[in-house]
Amino acid sequence: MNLGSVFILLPWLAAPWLATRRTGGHCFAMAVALVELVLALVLRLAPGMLHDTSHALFIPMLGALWTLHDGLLGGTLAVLTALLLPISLAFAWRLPEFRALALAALVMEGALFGLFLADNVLMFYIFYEILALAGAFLILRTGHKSRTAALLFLLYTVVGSLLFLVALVGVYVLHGAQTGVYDFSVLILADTRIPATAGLWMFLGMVAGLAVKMPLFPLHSWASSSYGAAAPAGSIFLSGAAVTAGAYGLIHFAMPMLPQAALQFAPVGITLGAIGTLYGAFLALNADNLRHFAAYASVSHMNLAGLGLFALQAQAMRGGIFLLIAHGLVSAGLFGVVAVMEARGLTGEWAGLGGLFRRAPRLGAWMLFFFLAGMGLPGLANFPGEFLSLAGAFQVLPWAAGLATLGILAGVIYFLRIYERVMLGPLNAVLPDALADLRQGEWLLFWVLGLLTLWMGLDPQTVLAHLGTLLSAHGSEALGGGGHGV
Amino acid sequence: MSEWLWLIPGFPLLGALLNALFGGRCSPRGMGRMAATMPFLSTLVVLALWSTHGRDPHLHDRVWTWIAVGRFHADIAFQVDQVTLIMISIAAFVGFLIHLFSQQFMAGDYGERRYYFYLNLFVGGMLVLTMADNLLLLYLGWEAVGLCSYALVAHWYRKPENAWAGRKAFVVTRIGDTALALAIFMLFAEYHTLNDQQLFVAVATHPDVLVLTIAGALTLIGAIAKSAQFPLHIWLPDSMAGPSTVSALIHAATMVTAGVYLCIRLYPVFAAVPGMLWVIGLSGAFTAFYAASCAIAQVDIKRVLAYSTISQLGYMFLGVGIGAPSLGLFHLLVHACFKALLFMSAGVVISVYNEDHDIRHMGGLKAQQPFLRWVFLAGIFALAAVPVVSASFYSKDAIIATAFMVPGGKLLWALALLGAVLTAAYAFRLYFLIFEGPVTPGEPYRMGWGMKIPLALLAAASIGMGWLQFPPGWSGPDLWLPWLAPVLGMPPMPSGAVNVFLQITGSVATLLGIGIGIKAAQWERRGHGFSRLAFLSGAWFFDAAFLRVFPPAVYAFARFLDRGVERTGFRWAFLGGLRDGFGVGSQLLGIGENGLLSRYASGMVLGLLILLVFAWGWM
Amino acid sequence: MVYSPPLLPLLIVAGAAVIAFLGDALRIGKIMPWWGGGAAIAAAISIMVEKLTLGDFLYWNSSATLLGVYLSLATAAGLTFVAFHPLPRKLSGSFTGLLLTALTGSLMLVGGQNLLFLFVGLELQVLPFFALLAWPGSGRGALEAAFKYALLAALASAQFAIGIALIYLGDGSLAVIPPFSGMAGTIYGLIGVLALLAALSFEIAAAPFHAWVADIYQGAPAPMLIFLSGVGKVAVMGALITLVSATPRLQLPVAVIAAASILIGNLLAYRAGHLRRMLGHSAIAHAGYFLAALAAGPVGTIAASAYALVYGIMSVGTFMGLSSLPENSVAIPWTVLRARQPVLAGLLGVTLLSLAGMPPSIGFFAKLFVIIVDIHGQILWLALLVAFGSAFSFVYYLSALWKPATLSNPDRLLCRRGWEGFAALGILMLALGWVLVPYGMG
Amino acid sequence: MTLELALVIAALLFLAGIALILLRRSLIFLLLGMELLFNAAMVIALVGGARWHSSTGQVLVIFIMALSGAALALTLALLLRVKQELGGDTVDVLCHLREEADE
Amino acid sequence: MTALLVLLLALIVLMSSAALLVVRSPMHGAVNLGVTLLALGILFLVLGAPFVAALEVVLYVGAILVLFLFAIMLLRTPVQPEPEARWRSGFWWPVILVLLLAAVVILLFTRPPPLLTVIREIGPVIIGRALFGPYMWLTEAVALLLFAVIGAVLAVHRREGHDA
Repeated sequence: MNLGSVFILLPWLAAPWLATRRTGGHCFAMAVALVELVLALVLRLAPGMLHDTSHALFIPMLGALWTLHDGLLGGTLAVLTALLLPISLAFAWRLPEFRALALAALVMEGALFGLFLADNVLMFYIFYEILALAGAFLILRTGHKSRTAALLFLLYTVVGSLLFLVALVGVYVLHGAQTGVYDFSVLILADTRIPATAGLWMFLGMVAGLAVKMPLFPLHSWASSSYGAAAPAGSIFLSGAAVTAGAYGLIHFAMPMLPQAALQFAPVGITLGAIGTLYGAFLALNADNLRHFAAYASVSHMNLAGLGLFALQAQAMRGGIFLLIAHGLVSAGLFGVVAVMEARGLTGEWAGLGGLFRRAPRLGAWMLFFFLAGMGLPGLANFPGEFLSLAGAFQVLPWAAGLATLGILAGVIYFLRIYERVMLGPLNAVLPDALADLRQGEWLLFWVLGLLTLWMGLDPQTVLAHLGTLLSAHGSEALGGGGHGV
Repeated sequence: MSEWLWLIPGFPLLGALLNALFGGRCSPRGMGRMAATMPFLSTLVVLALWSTHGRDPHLHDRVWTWIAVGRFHADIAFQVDQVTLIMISIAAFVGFLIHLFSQQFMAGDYGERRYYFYLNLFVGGMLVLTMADNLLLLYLGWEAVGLCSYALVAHWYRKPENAWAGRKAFVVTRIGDTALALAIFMLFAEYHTLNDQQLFVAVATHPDVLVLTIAGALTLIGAIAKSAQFPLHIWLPDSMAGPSTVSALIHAATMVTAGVYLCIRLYPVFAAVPGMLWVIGLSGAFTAFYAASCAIAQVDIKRVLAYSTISQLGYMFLGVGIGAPSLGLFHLLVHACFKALLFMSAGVVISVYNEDHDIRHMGGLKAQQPFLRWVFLAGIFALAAVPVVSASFYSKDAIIATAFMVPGGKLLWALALLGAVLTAAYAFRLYFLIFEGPVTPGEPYRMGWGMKIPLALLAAASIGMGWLQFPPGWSGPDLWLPWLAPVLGMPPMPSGAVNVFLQITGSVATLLGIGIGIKAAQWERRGHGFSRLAFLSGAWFFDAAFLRVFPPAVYAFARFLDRGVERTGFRWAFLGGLRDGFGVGSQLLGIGENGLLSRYASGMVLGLLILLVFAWGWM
Repeated sequence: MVYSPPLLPLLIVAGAAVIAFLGDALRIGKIMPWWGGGAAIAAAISIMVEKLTLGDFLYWNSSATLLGVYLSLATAAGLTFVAFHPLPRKLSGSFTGLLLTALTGSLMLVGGQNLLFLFVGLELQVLPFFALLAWPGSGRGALEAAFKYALLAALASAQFAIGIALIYLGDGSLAVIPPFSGMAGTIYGLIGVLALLAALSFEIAAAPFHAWVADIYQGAPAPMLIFLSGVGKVAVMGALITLVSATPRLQLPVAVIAAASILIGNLLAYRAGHLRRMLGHSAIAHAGYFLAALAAGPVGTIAASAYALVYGIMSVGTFMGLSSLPENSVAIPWTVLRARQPVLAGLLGVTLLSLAGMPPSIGFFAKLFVIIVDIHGQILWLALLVAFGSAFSFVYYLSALWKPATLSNPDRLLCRRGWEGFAALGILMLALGWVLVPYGMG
Repeated sequence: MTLELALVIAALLFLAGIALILLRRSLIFLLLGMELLFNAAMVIALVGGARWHSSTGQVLVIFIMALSGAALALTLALLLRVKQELGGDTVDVLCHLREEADE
Repeated sequence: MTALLVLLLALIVLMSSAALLVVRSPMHGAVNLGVTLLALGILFLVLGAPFVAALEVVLYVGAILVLFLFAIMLLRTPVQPEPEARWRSGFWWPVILVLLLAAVVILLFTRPPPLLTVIREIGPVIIGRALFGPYMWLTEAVALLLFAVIGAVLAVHRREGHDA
């Protein structure tokens, strides 16, 4: 059992144990989450530890399934995931449905680690599905406990991922037919020669499966209901960590397998990303409560990240990935604010808010901070990602990137409008008199998130420098720079 | 070369950070002291800079690599040259003065700590903006000051209109930011660099006119929005909702000049496109005239000053547009001094009149506040560009005069001159309504030294700053233009008879304006002043039209996307359609499942039939 | 005809059946399920021994061996499970005998290489269920289900008989393999094969021969469904594998039936309010997935047998779980189950997810194989349909998993024993995929 | 010509059987129809036997006969219980298991 | 000659099965089935299968039809309030289905391959040899089935099933 396997399986083993408990389990879940965080950091900072593939579960024709690799991108995203879990748990600490949330989040964490470390595309797919199921469980058992939302979430993911599977099998069969080697390892599948048209269709299938998770524009409709239905603390994990799975699959599996098709798809991807960015922004502007607002803001950002990824251009891709990570932090902040407000009995409907700053200035300040980060203020986490994505995509498809740039403007419009609605103006009469400001613990959490956001904004190079090497990991020049240049 | 340049923006930023970290533990008073110290320290560093490198500043300080992906490379790096030195001097020193002034002015306010946080952050952001050695870092400062402007305009957030004004300011300036971002993308896509100096070299060697035109236009939009030029000036009058100190610092002395500064910095880019400069000049001249015409009809003291700021910024743009960026910068410096002075004084006036902004309700304040009256008058002199004894005479009139000289500049000159008349008019109308005439007693208000010193210093500067650079043909100091010439070149200067003509027309225009202003004040008292002219007091109805069109359109579009596309299209039609389609299909198929044995058998026979038909077709 | 080694498993089971029938008369009926279970295990062992031996009428090729072993073991498991169930308390000798008869028929179907042999096997497998479904003590619904099944199965048998008669008329032989290469030569043979296809499609409830299945699932006692679904259908799937792999021209109609089954099954299951009916309708879709594998030609055979196997295991799991609930449950009372039979709840949950095709359960791998062979066989549309059907099935499986329900009759909840078995099945369902994969691909 | 005519008879039997099963209401008639179907199969098998001069056709018929008889016996037994417990011998009494109109 | 006989038989089958379709009383139905079966017996003779013909008469008419008669008698309700409906509800769709089926069957038979016309008789000895030769184990299987049917019928008619 090497460290990577422990890393993946520990949360999965912890989850059933948690399930059998009738009460409590808070400290246990948190302890597991923190251990995972430490492990994630260890794996990220000392990447040699995974190189032992002797534990691979080798199965003829499917390849070595349980092979783990130490990709820098996967490791980085794993750190993000591992970081968001304790934060999510901390925000959920006082919820009655804490155990359900922790259970689902732990399973999701294991699945995410698995798919970040997996070398085998089939394994990735399996983890991806488990992730979706656990996510649906999270939506089902926390917050509004909405079955419809959970089902919608699951269906979108499952339909998409099965398309991914069909496309993947297409590549697999083609490769087998060409070389006689039937194997699902991405390193092997990346060598397949694929006819252009078929490749494009396959890529479309894969994009459908992966983009649905991000969620990219025409496949986004689950997002608002899911984030709106789950407990905000759960949405932190759902929107911050789980969405990275789709993008990761895109970068690590879909594009290296079908580089030519990816290049062909780039203009469409950029256009969709641009439309989605603005679409999410406008929907956020018209959102009917705070949860939906945060959801659509997240959708808008992820579409921008998608725009960067699809551009297949050095700056844009790194920007997209960076935005993915930054979005995790910012989204955690946004949903954290919502969680804090809901913990005080505020539902997030506009009618029940207004002038809150007077009662809770600390909360208001943090809310503004994350709103500013969300609108891409330079110096905060989102900015390098957004700017690089756009600057890169601009070199590929100027008009679409220009369109997406309007998202910068839209961001300020919707964020500030909502901030004004919630925090500024005269105190809303319906607000309870004894409305506590942030407690010490919450305040500390926000500081952690806030400092990370600030650090990511001011010194993105620490992260970006490492992302620089990740794309050439597969030896795929198409992604590193042969695509749309540097 | 000099590893301590970062200290200049570093001190105020540190102040903001300390404020955020420990603000809860300290008294607001202590916070204010700390906050004021920071720009003071920056000022000291700037002074040190002057003393060491003042003659020919060429400093660069790379702190760390910010973003570097491929050729996209942006450092956190600062550079100082002549232009920058002027700008940071203004930002740090005026910033410090305003911090000082605020100690008394803002005491006891309900958001004092927050106020100092943003004020510090603002000074820091402004310093970063001016010192940035690349466009991206400039953009950082650009956005940071925009944020502070928002937060400080909305400082008294409990009134919804204040919050709204702050938002409007941010949103409108963000239009420009977006354009600026696009311009950066374009320039990067074309020249693959973000660094100013490399960019200028690249532009000079490979001028791609189309790209430069579009990028220049976008940059100009950015500058216009930030500097509140027509047609994106609409946020500035509303942003007077903030404290007067904020107006003084952000909306007069520093932030709004960022647009001008940007144009000066990117002057080579604009200059590379024929005609672009003239457009800048036209924009400036028109705005100068337009805003002056609006200012003359305002009754809110701060709105007068706001329009006046817009108008004065127009002159600076005009300066850049006519190829005299150094004159524009000169006026920027002068304007920073007298407008900050005027705004702070206005703040006191408003406090005296118990938060009443209407100048028609004021009058005869000179007896009650003599000190205030004199410093205010100094500011008014400078604003109106009273010949010889005001700084503006040396900066603004020089711009107007130079405009006459450039090709296609007669129109600009005429507009600017008309604006100058109006400027003098509204300046003296304002002064006379407040300080002269029948006495309307206000609250007793005693200014402490913390307030008086900044006002006195600024008043002195408003009068004397012009003596740095005498007009051509005058014997006297000729310091400014030669000093700046290495970076900005020498502007075309009038000489001879034309020069005399231009100086005389300028002076006459001012005097004419003063006359009109005094009359206007009298008319106003009698109730039929310019403020009755709705067209002028409504700023040509431009703002109203803008508000009538754009926000509703945006909200309507958002509603349409939400209700029309998302709910109707995606949810109702697509998801609902799928659900109902499956439901109906299921129901139809369910008819076959009605428990009737014969029907089940029919299904089987039907299947057999289909297979047989199949066989028949096969044979 | 003399004894040939491949017959050994059949002889073991048939002999055991005769003894079991006598068991009631000898008043040793109580132990008969155990006896039957032992015999079935013995049959499984003998099938493994006889692997790849060729008899006159039957051939234990690899898929037949796999399914034969599975069928024997499933019957053994079912018998030992049913030994604890109150339903066959009376007449358990006859009960065991009938089941062993059905197993005999099933093994004949799986291994048979002769149409007459298949026909007898089919009848041998179907007829006992006429009685088993209406087993004494199981109520009116069961009777109705039994009668419907009897009549429609008889209709299918008649079709099968007509089919083999026509093939015989066309080819002059009843062997599955040799003459069929010339099957298309005569219209008789063609119609005959299609009739066989129709009859066998009926037995596995593929559309449009599917109508019976929901009613039978709804009305019949759950323990019987373990066998009807987990043994009977799987055996018929084995026969279909034999038939279709011998007749390449059937791939197109099989593909059409598969598509129709996936569509109709999923759609019907979508609105089904009754848990059992939902399972019945989804069984149509599963038959479709199975046929989709079969439609892919030679490569599909292995995937098809894997799917049949997996489907059988999932059915056994489902109905063993449901056997422990009161017969009239329209939904699974999760809260009660979690409290009183957590292992059972876990089993049912895993089974439902496996049926939906959730990785890493076996249900997923089975579908993966189907998709792989379909793409390999260049029937992309069917692969997509399988994928969409599988995705769609999450709707109803998960709503079965989520629907809050109360236990209508808490006393009827079977609490004794069984949890070890449930746990084993659940683990099997999760883990077998990994074992199955090499087989499926090798 | 004889064999073709025999096949026509088989077709007639088949159609009549199907018609009985599909159209009649009484379960008895449904079972009668089933017998017609089996007989159709038998006729075809015999035609085959005659065509190929083989005994297999007749063997087939005998098996069909035996198996259909067994099935019929069992079904009739069930029918009697249906009559007793459900109170009728028409297809309409078998109506309790069905798709509900609405959930 | 034989063709004419077969034609006649076809007519008989046609008429009796048509009658089967419309008669109301199950008893009449059984009688009509008997007529059909007897006609088939003759047909079997014509087709050269005397043993099967005999079995048809003995087993079908003699046993199965009698089984039917018993069942009909057991099923008959003492009082017949009104004649039962002949057809099931929803009559026309199945009729169309049957007609279509007929059409397809006819179409399929428009292109038959030629069949051998010389019919040789195959007697019971050969059949017996076949049944107990190559098909012995199948015959045993049918025996098992009949055994099972006995058990099944016993089980189906077990009264005290309800545990009551």
